[in-house]
Amino acid sequence: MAVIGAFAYEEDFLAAAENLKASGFDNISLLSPLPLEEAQEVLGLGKSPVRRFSLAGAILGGICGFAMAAGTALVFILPTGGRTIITLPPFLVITYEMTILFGVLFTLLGFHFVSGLPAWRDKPYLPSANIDHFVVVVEGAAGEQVARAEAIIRDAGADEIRHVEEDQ
Amino acid sequence: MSISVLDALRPAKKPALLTLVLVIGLFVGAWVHGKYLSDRSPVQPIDFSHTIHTTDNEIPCQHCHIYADTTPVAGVPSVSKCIGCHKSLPDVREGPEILKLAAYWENREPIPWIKVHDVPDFVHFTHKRHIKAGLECQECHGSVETMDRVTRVVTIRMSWCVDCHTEKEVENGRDCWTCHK
Amino acid sequence: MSKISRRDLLQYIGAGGVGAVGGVLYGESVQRNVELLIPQVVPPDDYSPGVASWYNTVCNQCSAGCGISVRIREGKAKKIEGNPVHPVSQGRTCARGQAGLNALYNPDRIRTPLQNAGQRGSGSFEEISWGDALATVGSRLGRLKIENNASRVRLLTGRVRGRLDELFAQFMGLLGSDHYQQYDFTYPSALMAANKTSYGTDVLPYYDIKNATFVLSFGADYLGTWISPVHHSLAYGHLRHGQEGRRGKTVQIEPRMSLTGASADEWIPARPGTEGLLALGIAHALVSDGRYQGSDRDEWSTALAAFSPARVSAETEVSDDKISQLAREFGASAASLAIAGGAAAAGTNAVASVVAVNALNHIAGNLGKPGGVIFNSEQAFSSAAASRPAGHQGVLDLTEAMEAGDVEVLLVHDANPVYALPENVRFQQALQNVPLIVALSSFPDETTEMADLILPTNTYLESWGDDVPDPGVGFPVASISQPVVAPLYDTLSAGDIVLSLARQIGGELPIRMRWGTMEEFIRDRWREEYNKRESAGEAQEFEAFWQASLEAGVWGQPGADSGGNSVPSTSSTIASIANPVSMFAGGESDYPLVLHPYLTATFLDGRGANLPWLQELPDPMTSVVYGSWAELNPATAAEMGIKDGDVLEISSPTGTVRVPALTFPAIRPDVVAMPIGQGHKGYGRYAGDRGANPIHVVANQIDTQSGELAWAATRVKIKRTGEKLQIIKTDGVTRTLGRQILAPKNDHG
Amino acid sequence: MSTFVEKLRSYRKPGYYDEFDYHWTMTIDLDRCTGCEACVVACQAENNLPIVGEERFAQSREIKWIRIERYWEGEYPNVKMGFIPMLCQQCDDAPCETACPVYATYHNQDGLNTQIYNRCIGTRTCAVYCPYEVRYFNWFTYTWDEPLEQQLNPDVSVREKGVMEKCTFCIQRIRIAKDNAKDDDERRVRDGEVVPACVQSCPTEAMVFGNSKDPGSKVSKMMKNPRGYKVLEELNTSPSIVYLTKAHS
Amino acid sequence: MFDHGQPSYAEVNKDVLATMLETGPKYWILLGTTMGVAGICFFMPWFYQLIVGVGAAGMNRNAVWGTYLSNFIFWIGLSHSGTLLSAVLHITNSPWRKAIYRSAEAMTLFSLMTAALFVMVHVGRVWFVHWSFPIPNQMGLWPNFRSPLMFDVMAITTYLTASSIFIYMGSVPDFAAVRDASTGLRRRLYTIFSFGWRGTAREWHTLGWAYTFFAVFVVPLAVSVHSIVSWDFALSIVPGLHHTIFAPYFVCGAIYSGTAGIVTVMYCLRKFLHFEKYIGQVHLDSLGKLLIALSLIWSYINILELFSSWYGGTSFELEALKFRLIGFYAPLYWEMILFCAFVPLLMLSKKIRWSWNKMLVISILINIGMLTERFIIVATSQPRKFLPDAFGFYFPSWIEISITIGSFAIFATLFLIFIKWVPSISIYEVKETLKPLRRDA
Repeated sequence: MAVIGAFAYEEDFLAAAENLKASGFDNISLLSPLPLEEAQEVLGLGKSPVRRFSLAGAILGGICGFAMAAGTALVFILPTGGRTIITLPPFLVITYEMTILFGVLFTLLGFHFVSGLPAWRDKPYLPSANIDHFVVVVEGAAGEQVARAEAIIRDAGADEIRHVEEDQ
Repeated sequence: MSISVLDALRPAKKPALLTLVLVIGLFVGAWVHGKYLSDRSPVQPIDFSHTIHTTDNEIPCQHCHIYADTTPVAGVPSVSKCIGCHKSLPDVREGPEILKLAAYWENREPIPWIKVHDVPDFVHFTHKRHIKAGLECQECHGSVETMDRVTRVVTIRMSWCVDCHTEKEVENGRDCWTCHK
Repeated sequence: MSKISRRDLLQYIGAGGVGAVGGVLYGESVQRNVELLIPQVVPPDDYSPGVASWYNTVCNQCSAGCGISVRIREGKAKKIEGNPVHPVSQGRTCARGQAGLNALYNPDRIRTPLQNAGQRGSGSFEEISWGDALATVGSRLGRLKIENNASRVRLLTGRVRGRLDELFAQFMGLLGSDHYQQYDFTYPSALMAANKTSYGTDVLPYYDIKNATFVLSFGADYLGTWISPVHHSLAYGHLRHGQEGRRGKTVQIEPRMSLTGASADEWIPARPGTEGLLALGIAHALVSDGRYQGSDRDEWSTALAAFSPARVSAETEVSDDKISQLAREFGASAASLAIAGGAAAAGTNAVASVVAVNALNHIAGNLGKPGGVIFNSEQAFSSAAASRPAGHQGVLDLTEAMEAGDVEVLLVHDANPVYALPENVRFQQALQNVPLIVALSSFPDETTEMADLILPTNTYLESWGDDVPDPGVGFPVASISQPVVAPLYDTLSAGDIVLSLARQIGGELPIRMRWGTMEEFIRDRWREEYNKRESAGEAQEFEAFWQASLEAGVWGQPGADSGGNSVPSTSSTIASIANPVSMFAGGESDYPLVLHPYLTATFLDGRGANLPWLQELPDPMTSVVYGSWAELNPATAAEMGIKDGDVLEISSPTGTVRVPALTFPAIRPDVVAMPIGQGHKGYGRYAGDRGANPIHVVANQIDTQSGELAWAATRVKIKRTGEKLQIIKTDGVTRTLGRQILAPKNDHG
Repeated sequence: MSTFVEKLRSYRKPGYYDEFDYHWTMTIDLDRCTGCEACVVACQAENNLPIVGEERFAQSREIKWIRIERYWEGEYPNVKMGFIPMLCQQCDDAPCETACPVYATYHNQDGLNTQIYNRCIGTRTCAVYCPYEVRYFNWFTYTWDEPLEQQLNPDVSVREKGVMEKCTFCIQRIRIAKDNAKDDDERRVRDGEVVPACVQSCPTEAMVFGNSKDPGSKVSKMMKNPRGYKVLEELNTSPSIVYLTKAHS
Repeated sequence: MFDHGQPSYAEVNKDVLATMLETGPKYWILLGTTMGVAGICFFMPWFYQLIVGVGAAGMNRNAVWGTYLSNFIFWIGLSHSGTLLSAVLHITNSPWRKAIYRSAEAMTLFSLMTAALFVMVHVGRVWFVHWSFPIPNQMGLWPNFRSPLMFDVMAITTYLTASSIFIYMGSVPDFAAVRDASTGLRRRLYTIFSFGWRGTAREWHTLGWAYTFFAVFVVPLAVSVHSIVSWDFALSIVPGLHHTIFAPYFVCGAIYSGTAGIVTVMYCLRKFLHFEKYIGQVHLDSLGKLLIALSLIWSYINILELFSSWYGGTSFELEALKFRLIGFYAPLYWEMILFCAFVPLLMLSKKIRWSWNKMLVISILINIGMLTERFIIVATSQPRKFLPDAFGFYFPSWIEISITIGSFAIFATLFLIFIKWVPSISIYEVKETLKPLRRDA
């Protein structure tokens, strides 16, 4: 069972979120039509692990790039222009490009990994959350938690409250 | 209200599967063509049997393919060469295929053999070098001596040539100009 | 996994099936075409597939008689190289020689006998069989012979030497006509006539450029077109850097810089038509300097008195300093050599000019010594020695006879007088009076187009023949030409046609001309020669000799040059000194410019124009391809407001051509030069209808002594037509702009 | 590991080339060259160069692996002409080679600047980079008027549209010479045994071809001539063709 | 920032989505026209060229590179507007970026695609173009990574990938908005496109970080891309091309033409999609100032190039310079100088900078100038190389001119398709620039 509350104003929404957090609701989602730093703070989201993916990707890309260029040169020894077989300046360009390519691709991977998207399972959602409402979703609430959460949300000044069955 | 990508994808499942099956089919078809349907052993104008000549009668390859060790081209035997034996040896003068040969000879026409092994026009290949390097005919052509109709056992591709050159450490064997012209 | 319904299953199977069929179709579409392996029915003895063999024969692209080797693979000619053992070409070839393959495989070749199927000259022909063709000609000739009218039969050929010439002569002789005439625009008739005057014998001596140290050439483009360009080029290379420690010098005197002029150390643009005068001026300087010490010194002084450097300088526009410098160098050089040719030997004073140059050689003592003028005392085969004159005189006579209706049958072989004669000779018009014209030719050309009957001949690469190079190389040499490939089409060699005709005519002809084929004839004659020399050896010995000669392509006796240094009598030289100034057709006021037609290294006299390689070969001096042009000095062009590509109307007193202008830095301002070779009307697709033929506007001027055509003695006027034509050339900017291209940087400054 | 490093080091120039027996080199004596263009036709015949036709010639689409460049000096009447045969210089440090993205051109162990036609995708970068402008592009698939195709050299590919081509020093002749040498007790190719078509035809013997690694070869001796220089030497492309400048008597 | 007053959040959604969801006949006519022009002017001549060979174009042995390559550089240059500018402004946190960056990035993507198409048109054997990619193959031979063209291949594929990801990831929340506003198949599609985006704080947080990293990667990438394109020329030794200044010259020129391109696109968005509310004077003014700065840098580098050619004093450089300044193509050269160095100075006047119509004209002139610049680089350097004998001339054929025209139609087609598939203004980022939804606000 998930409890959904929609707010018209940012501060109400944040208050509700803080209260819920304080009351021990850990599994809450804070939906907003635009990024809100405060909401992220409420959830205690600091530095994102995405950066690790970026770094790993960049390093891997650099290594792969150079290895690809050098390896290709060594498979068939075909000297060109009187250059050495492992020619550093051009290979560094390749390395550079591959660093960026892998960095970008790994960042994308990291995004999906960290954000949990694509959302394969049904997720509680209100379309107004993407227009001009701020929505708090308390997920995995059971029994009395439902009422308690609802109370906190209503107290904070929600426009609309809904209950949604979650499929597991 | 809820969102699920899976839900959205569900109607696409069948078209996607159908496409997948189609693509797999394509690959299978192409493979089957390459393996069984491509003309690896074309029907020749005369049903010549290498088995009879080479295995049964123990004629060495270069008895007929006389140019193999001296020129780039192995050469198919001339009609006169064929008829030479088939006229002089009494027990091989008859037979439907031999009569065909005789007809070619009488008309002074060459036999339009169909090429089984063909290297592209941009490749320089010489039999002489390979035979002088000690290669057996069978290494590339397969056991022709056991074939009633010649079948191509290798697909002549660059990697096939290069791998052998690499393995045998041929001098300049990986220089493009060794083979490409 | 949910259950798959029957319908779904069918759909999946369908998709898979469609895919599989698609895959198979794909495989089929990328499969290589079936190729065939065609064996020989009976392989030739020397057949090895994939391996080239070389056959030696003789080049026929000009009259030099170079030996060539043709590379044959699987029965097809692939490449022409010089025959390394042949003393004329020594393994080298020129551009024209290389392009012989284009002649062999020319798409425009005549492939079967043809009969005129419309009005004469309309170019419509129908195929007939060899039997009919030969019967038609044979019966006509036979009738004329019986009627004792054989002198109404004329044979006109291009320059033919060796056995084919002998066969032609024999045929005409047996037929009863003495009208066998050769015609070749490039034939050095003035040189022959002058040598007759100077030396009493009309031979081409061997000009030993190789060992000379100072070559003074009066108009002779010996590296490009004159007599034996490949041999001269070899000699030139040797002259430059073949001798240790010395580099020969060359000087070229001509109004428009030729290929040879470009390579010369000095290029002197003397006034056109005064080259002989300049030679006499130099001779005067030599004699008056006391460099000539012969017994007849005084006589020379007297004969040359009129040619003082001052006077010569005024007439030739060459400074007297230059004249005395040339005289000094000419006299002082270890081995000097003066030669004359080209336009200098094609004025109305042609013979006098060449005689003057001969005099110069005489005074400098260049006769009969290495690096000078060497006379070949002995030709390889006596009977073939007398090279038949191929000048204009004969063809002018022929034209007259045709106009007078004295010619009933004209046989033309390998000559194209319709193209290579001035228009006011009216050769083409005269042809209309001939009832039967038979052309023996490999290609359609302007003359062949006029024929009633065309008997297609083999090219020289498909024919038997032999040749004695003229001039020789200092010792007896003869070459065999053999068919290097089987005839491509239903054609016969000229010799075989003549032999067949002889059989057709019957009577004594087939008895006297008993050979079945040209090959037999040549072998027979070579056996005779062999027997003469080797005092009748065994039959096998000749066979060995023949095989060896055939393989080598040439037979010669390098040791047998004992007579080489004998100098013919030169007593008449002094007497024949005349005032050599050319007279020009057209007055200077009406026709301000001198027309300088020149043979090109690519087309020679136009015979190379149907070979695509030569059409695509940039002109050596201007880099122009595909078309002709008129060269003007930039100053002249600027004065007249002419820019490159402006179409000019060039009018001589006898005709007009239209051709685009091209400024050329190395030409006299009072000269307009035009290359010969283009302007064909019926010479196949490559010669096309491009450019203009300057020979056509040349006035019918005659050399006063020999009666030969003076093709360099015409004045013209030019007019801008206002049209423009793109001159196709490969050059961009022809100045080095100070870049390090022709010399190392430090040398360039 | 150390052998691996050694090996990597061996791929460095000039050591890489020093291992090999041949460095094909040509000298061209401009004092002998008369600009007769026999070499141009010889090359055309040997290497199956197309007959491009008038229209395409007019568009500067001609293909001549060797061409004669002509340069005038001075003005009339003191005007001089300099001919220089221009063909692929087979540079050791060839700018064209690094240009190719697919290795269709590279430097082989004989010091030759290769061109593998069937690998070429036709970016034409090599032609832009070449300072000697001796690379020619097949703008079309050229055909030969029947039966001119019979003279095509079977040892040389006929190039299709979209492919770059250039002088190969007649690699097919080098190949045959090496083949013969190998048959003959695996000896090395002798001096003079292999000559490109242009050298063979040259009527003034202005061109000399050979192996410059053989100190006894004719070409090695010619290279020592004090008149020797390389065209556009300041570009440091290290051409394999040494020209001998014109001398004065 | 908003010339017509602040819209509400809901209005933003409505206005932006309306451009996607409501399609009038005008749109279809326009799309049909551009597709038709693309087909007739681009693909038909190309097809013809594939059959006969590249000889259909006007290039010859003196200039083996022609209009195709100059167009390639032009389109690559144009691509430098969007992603680079967007990324730089994202990192520097410039709020005025937010309304324009989506279409700017789209421009990047589509001009890159057009540029890539020109590579295909340019090469002689496009059917083997995959050989220039490091793809495992039976020959065992990979491409030559020493070639500047391989740098190109690597850089452009990376740039195309990174740009696509960049624009896509920036659009994910907007795809969710489209999803919410639509039904049926479109809804399903956009559910997939948006990965089921809900806008949770965690999603925003991750996206924010990822997006910043994309931006950080893209900036050096974009700079490298045009540097590398310039090295196609500069790594040759051709006089007029072999300049060390080429990389910054090309990068600067690229951003210059790209920025001018944004002005043009902005004008069209405003005019045809009625985004007057969101794209206002502040954008025009900022871009105008940027253009002035870029034009000055561009002019400076140009002078420097001329100076170094002249100062070098070699025959090669002087000849190339002479041909450029007073040769056949000199009118084009001076046209370029006029359009790219002098015309932009008009923008120093605020009046002009604040006028949409005048800015449109200037931006188009700048791009004409830049197109010319690329053409001049290609067409005047090659025919004047080292050997005077090989000097030649290049003039584009009708095929090339037609394909050039067609490429603009291709770009327009792609853009027209884009505006129906992706919100051409970033909804959520515009919201960020609005007054926050607070009770006290």
